[in-house]
Amino acid sequence: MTMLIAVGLVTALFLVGMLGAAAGLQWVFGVALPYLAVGMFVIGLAARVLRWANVPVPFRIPTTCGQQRSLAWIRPQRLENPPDTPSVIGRMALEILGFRSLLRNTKTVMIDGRRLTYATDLALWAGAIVMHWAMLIALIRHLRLMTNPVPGFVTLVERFDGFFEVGMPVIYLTSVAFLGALAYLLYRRLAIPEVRYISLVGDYFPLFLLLAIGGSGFWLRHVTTTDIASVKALVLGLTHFAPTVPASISPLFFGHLFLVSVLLAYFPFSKLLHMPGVFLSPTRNLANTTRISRHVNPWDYPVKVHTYAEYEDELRDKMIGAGLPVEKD
Amino acid sequence: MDTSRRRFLRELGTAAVGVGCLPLLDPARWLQEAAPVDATPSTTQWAMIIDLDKCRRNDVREACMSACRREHNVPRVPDPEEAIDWIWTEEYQHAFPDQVHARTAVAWREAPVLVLCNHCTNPPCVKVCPTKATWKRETDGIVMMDMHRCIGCRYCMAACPYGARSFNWRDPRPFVERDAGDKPLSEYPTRAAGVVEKCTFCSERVRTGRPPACVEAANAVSGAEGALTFGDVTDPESDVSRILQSEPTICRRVSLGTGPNVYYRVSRAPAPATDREGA
Amino acid sequence: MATFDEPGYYDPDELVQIQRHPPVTPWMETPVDFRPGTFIYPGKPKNLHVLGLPHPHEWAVTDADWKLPQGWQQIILDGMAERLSRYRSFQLFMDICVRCGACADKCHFFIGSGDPKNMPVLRAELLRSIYRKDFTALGKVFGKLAGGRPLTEDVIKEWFYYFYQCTECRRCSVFCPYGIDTAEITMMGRELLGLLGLYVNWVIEPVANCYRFGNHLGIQPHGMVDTLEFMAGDIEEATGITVDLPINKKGAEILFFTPSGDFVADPGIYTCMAYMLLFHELGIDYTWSTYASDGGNFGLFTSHETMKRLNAKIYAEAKRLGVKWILGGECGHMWRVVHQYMNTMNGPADFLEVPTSPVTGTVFEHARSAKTVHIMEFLADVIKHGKLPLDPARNDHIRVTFHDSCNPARGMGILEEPRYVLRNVCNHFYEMPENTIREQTFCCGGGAGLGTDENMEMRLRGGLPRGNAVRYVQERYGVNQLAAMCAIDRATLVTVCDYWAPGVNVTGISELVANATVFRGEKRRTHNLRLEPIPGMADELADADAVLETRGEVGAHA
Amino acid sequence: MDGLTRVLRNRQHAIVERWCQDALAVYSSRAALVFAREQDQFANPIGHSLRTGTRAVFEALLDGADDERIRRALDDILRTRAIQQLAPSAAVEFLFHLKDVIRQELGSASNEAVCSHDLTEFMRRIDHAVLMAFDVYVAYRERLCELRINEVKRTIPWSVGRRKTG
Amino acid sequence: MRDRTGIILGLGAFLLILAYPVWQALGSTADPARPALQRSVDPSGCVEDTTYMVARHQDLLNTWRTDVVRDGRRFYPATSGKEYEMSLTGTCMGCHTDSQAFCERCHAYADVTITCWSCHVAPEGL
Repeated sequence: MTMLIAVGLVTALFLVGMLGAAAGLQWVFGVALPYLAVGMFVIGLAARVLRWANVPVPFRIPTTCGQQRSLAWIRPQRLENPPDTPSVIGRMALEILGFRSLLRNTKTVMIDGRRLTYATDLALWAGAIVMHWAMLIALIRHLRLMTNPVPGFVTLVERFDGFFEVGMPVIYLTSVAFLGALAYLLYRRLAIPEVRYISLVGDYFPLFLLLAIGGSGFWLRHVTTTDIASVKALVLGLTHFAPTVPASISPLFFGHLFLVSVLLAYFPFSKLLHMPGVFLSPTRNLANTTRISRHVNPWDYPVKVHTYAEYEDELRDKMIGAGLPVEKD
Repeated sequence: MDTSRRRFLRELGTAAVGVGCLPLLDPARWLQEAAPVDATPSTTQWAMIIDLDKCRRNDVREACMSACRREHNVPRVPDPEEAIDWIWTEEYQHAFPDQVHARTAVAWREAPVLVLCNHCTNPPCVKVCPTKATWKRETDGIVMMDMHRCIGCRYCMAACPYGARSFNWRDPRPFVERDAGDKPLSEYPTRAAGVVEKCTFCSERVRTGRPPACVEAANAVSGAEGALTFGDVTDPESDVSRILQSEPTICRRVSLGTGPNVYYRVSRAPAPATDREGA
Repeated sequence: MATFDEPGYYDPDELVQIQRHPPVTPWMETPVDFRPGTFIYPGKPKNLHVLGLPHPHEWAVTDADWKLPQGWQQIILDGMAERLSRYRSFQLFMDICVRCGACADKCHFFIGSGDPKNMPVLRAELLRSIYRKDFTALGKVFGKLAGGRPLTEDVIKEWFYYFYQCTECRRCSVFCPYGIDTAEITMMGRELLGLLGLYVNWVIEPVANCYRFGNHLGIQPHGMVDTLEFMAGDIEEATGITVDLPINKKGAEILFFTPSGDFVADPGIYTCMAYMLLFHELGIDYTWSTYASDGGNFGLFTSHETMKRLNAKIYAEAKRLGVKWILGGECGHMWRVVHQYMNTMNGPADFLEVPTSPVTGTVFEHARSAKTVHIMEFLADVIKHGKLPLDPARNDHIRVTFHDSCNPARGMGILEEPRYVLRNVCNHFYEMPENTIREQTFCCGGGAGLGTDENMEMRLRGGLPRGNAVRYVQERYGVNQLAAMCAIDRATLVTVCDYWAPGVNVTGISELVANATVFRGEKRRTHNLRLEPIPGMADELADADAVLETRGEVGAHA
Repeated sequence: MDGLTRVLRNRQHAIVERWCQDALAVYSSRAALVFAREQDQFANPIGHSLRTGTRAVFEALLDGADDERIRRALDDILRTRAIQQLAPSAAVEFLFHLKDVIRQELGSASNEAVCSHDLTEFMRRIDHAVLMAFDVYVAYRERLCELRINEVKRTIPWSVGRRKTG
Repeated sequence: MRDRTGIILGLGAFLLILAYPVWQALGSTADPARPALQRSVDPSGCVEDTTYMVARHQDLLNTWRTDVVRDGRRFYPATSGKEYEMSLTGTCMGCHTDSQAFCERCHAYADVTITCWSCHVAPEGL
């Protein structure tokens, strides 16, 4: 049910974008809404991150996943249990670039019913990392439509991405990988019972949104090719704050662009916030140094404690009776 | 014929209905590219007959090879390891290893033979190509190369028993012969580094009814008329059929079963040694 | 009519259609089923009074009406708002979960019970759904469609059930790509329940005791003296050694504290005895404290504020007694508090000195600021320097495995020190399967204040993954003892093993050290600290004599 | 009995597989699917014990094994069920399902060689196994009470206990 | 709150990187409009109409390539009914004589690498 709502939403949005543009509203879907979406994205994201930044981290609570640094002759696992800032950077890099924690999933495997070994359960990790990296590369590739002249690294990325030169225009590896990985992530959300049980509309919606964006992008490039130079003129108009809407752009492109606008606008209000959030997780981005140096809680306040004096006052006779030293006789 | 334009319009229409991005690939589009439109195979099979004797003349062979190079912008790479050859000269004993025996005369053994792609009836190179960049064209039996598709795996080179294929180890353009205006001699596309190339029986000439460049060049040398004969071997009235019916001819390595379509006339004994030295 | 045993009685087609699966209801519409043995009794008002906590009242879990205070919804929402503005962890974990499900099958309670709400992600969603409804734009507008739900009394009951069904072990956090820590969520959930006066007695009574008497069991000073004296008596019986009992001794070098569970309950007491013996052997100038007689801190399972209130006494007592530094015994959650919270909450401890081992001279640089050292770090250093005469053969009848306790493993990272000590005092040490130890260790099921007999069924469900791994090494290597450096483990793993892997005993590591140590001036050792005969040493005295003679151990220290 | 045993033995894999799925049905369907899917002995001890347990019980019944062996085969499953949110009836019910499963399997085979008398005998063995499962279940419930008492005993301050005895 | 500065800097850096197209545009003198192309020397018009050619010329060339190389066909029946020889150098470049002015300019704008001229011989420049 939740999934159908998400499918319906995405389909409707796509149709709105495409039919709207076909009906002559190119200025709305090509200029006004993209500006609005980028504005919502930037302000929404900044507001959310600033809100996080304004919430203090009162305690130093890293989840330690390896040996601490203690005695000189015991080797610490710096990347799993960082004892200083460089190690934290290393740990965060592994997490953000390599999805370290998802890679931790292990399964026991019984060989011949006797010997126990361990296999890494790679599926979720692979699906996630392929999807995210492919999305980043696809994003970089799109810079060719947003910049003039196009910087060298964009062309370089395109060249590597299209290395096999299959198809005309060249089919990018990341296009296929992106759609494949998304399809897998959707499949597992539906196929694994516990994941399906916990899934909300807010989980399906971004998946279908990305699938539709990727799919329509692929379609625009490989099937119903549109005039790419006009598309670039449109986009450059936006970046130069001198918007123009060239005539010969396929309505399909406006469907694609509208979904991207929706994604940008939806981003700061959704679980997609995990993108900035992963940098700020206190269980990952803090060094395990609470005994080495004092972490200060900015909102610390005095609490009512039961002092030794109160304790002794209540129990003095018993302490004296038991032969324990007391402060006051 | 279903033109691209109609397809374009149809796709626009499909997209407008909004199911545009559901079937991500249009299977018809790819199928069409892979399968030849004209499904009925033609009976044509181009073939060539090389007169061994006439082609022992250096100027005849040189005329053939040079014409080929100019016609197809074949580069002259100085390093023999990296040479690109569409038509070239082999010694008889190498061209016809199953025709020489212990008592074959040295003159015969070392006689120069003009060799090129045999455009086999049963080409092993085609079977191994992973991208179908080389294929036997059903309309005329030419073993074609599609440079756009070649990925340079060189399986075809390993498969060809005649060594008829060359690999571009480097960009061939600097080695292509130019005219005074520094333009290549022909409009024929050059190749890129990393692809395999070979003789195409001058398919672009044959298409317009002209004979291959080498045939034309050889026949233009005085006294060497008929050194190379080109024609449809399935047409009993063609020159090649006529010669094959009336004269002894041999083929390279028939025992391999590849069915070569380049034949050699062996009508006369080798000329005296003087001639041989020039080979 | 065909009878049951005749063919044709069953219609195969009809059989196939039998649907035995209970209907699936979305989790928001599945109410809690309170069944005795799965929940803990409510906190008694008198304990809340001791601590001055709000809304003390009598109520019962199985009642329909929990007698929530007036305006309870507002109390909860205000409490959430306050915590969202104080804990980045809470705010962030509410915002960024993508429900990928990587954590789902990592929770021991989910593995053992199959209850979907025991999946860490869903446990957090119990809170997150309220957060969405009342604190996010999408939730306010779209409500349930955006994953929000209204705050009702049923939600509170659900919170109570499931937040007291989480042992804050942080195993899920290890696997979460964003490090979302269910322990944080549970702590917030319990704090919010506390605002309505809802606690479990098994947590709040120890807290009240600890607040007033210095330890969770409410042992008063004279009782503690008695307890330690009894232990000293047993030590003498087992070893012939008379140990000192320094209590509240001003000017001692080291303040020693350990969880109070080890004062009273078998088998923790043997670990406690071991500390006394080892300190005696090493000639350490230390003291116990009656005021700070518990390192454990059930405040961690109540609220951050309570944790601080209970923890304050440790530095205060160190200051009063004028010690140089602090040594802590084997405990799990105590070390989470001491390692990750104490210095922040009640530091700086600038009146203490950087801990330096009086035995080896090693400076514990990694405790430079908090001035508190773990007994395993201390002992590993002593053993590494060869300062403890060990005869691991005395533990040869023991085939031991090691259970990493959740908090020291995932909130500190003390993994190698205990293993080093174990390998030096036992000849037969076997690890449990790889995905059940170290940072992937499974909880005993009794942490975070769940270790009572009231919810024994639930605990045994949670203990199943651990028990199952123990049984594996028991069947495979003949393991008969499980070492754990945590007082809650020593209390609850006994039961877990008795049920899931009968025949495996539970022990502290220090106990094994003491049993393997050849003490100066010890009598002929025929019994271990449990006063059980040591095989090969007690069987026949004559044999034992011979063994000791040949080893040259008799009189070596006499 | 031989004929039936042979038929059942031939179909053992299918029967046990089906029965195991059936036995999972007492859990909420979400949990059941998880228990059924995950193969890891340590990540999914319940599914593991159910898989190995049902096979052991079925083999024991086929062999006409003695009470002790059947009890042993049932041990793991009922040990787990004794501490789960199940009514006692639901905990042992899965054994009755074996009858349905066998009927289904034999029904689809429509094997004439299967004598109804043999089948009656086999069903009687299952009934007997149910009784034993009940024994095992109750034994574990009793164990649970005993453990609870032990725990309370252990938490009586040790010094108090010592004082009384000594 | 030491880390707040860090977070704000990080956020700023991220948004700055994200805004690269905008600040490139602000500092750029390059014309954002699509470049003007060399018109055909033959006024009678192209093989197909301009809208189609602009969007789909690569498809047309692709089809031609297949038809010529693989199927040995030579002539393309245009929608107008006229037949054209399918030849890049002959037909296309016969009218659009300068590959730099015609192809490269637009392809550079859209950053689409053309590989045609690494083999095919362009009338102007090689």
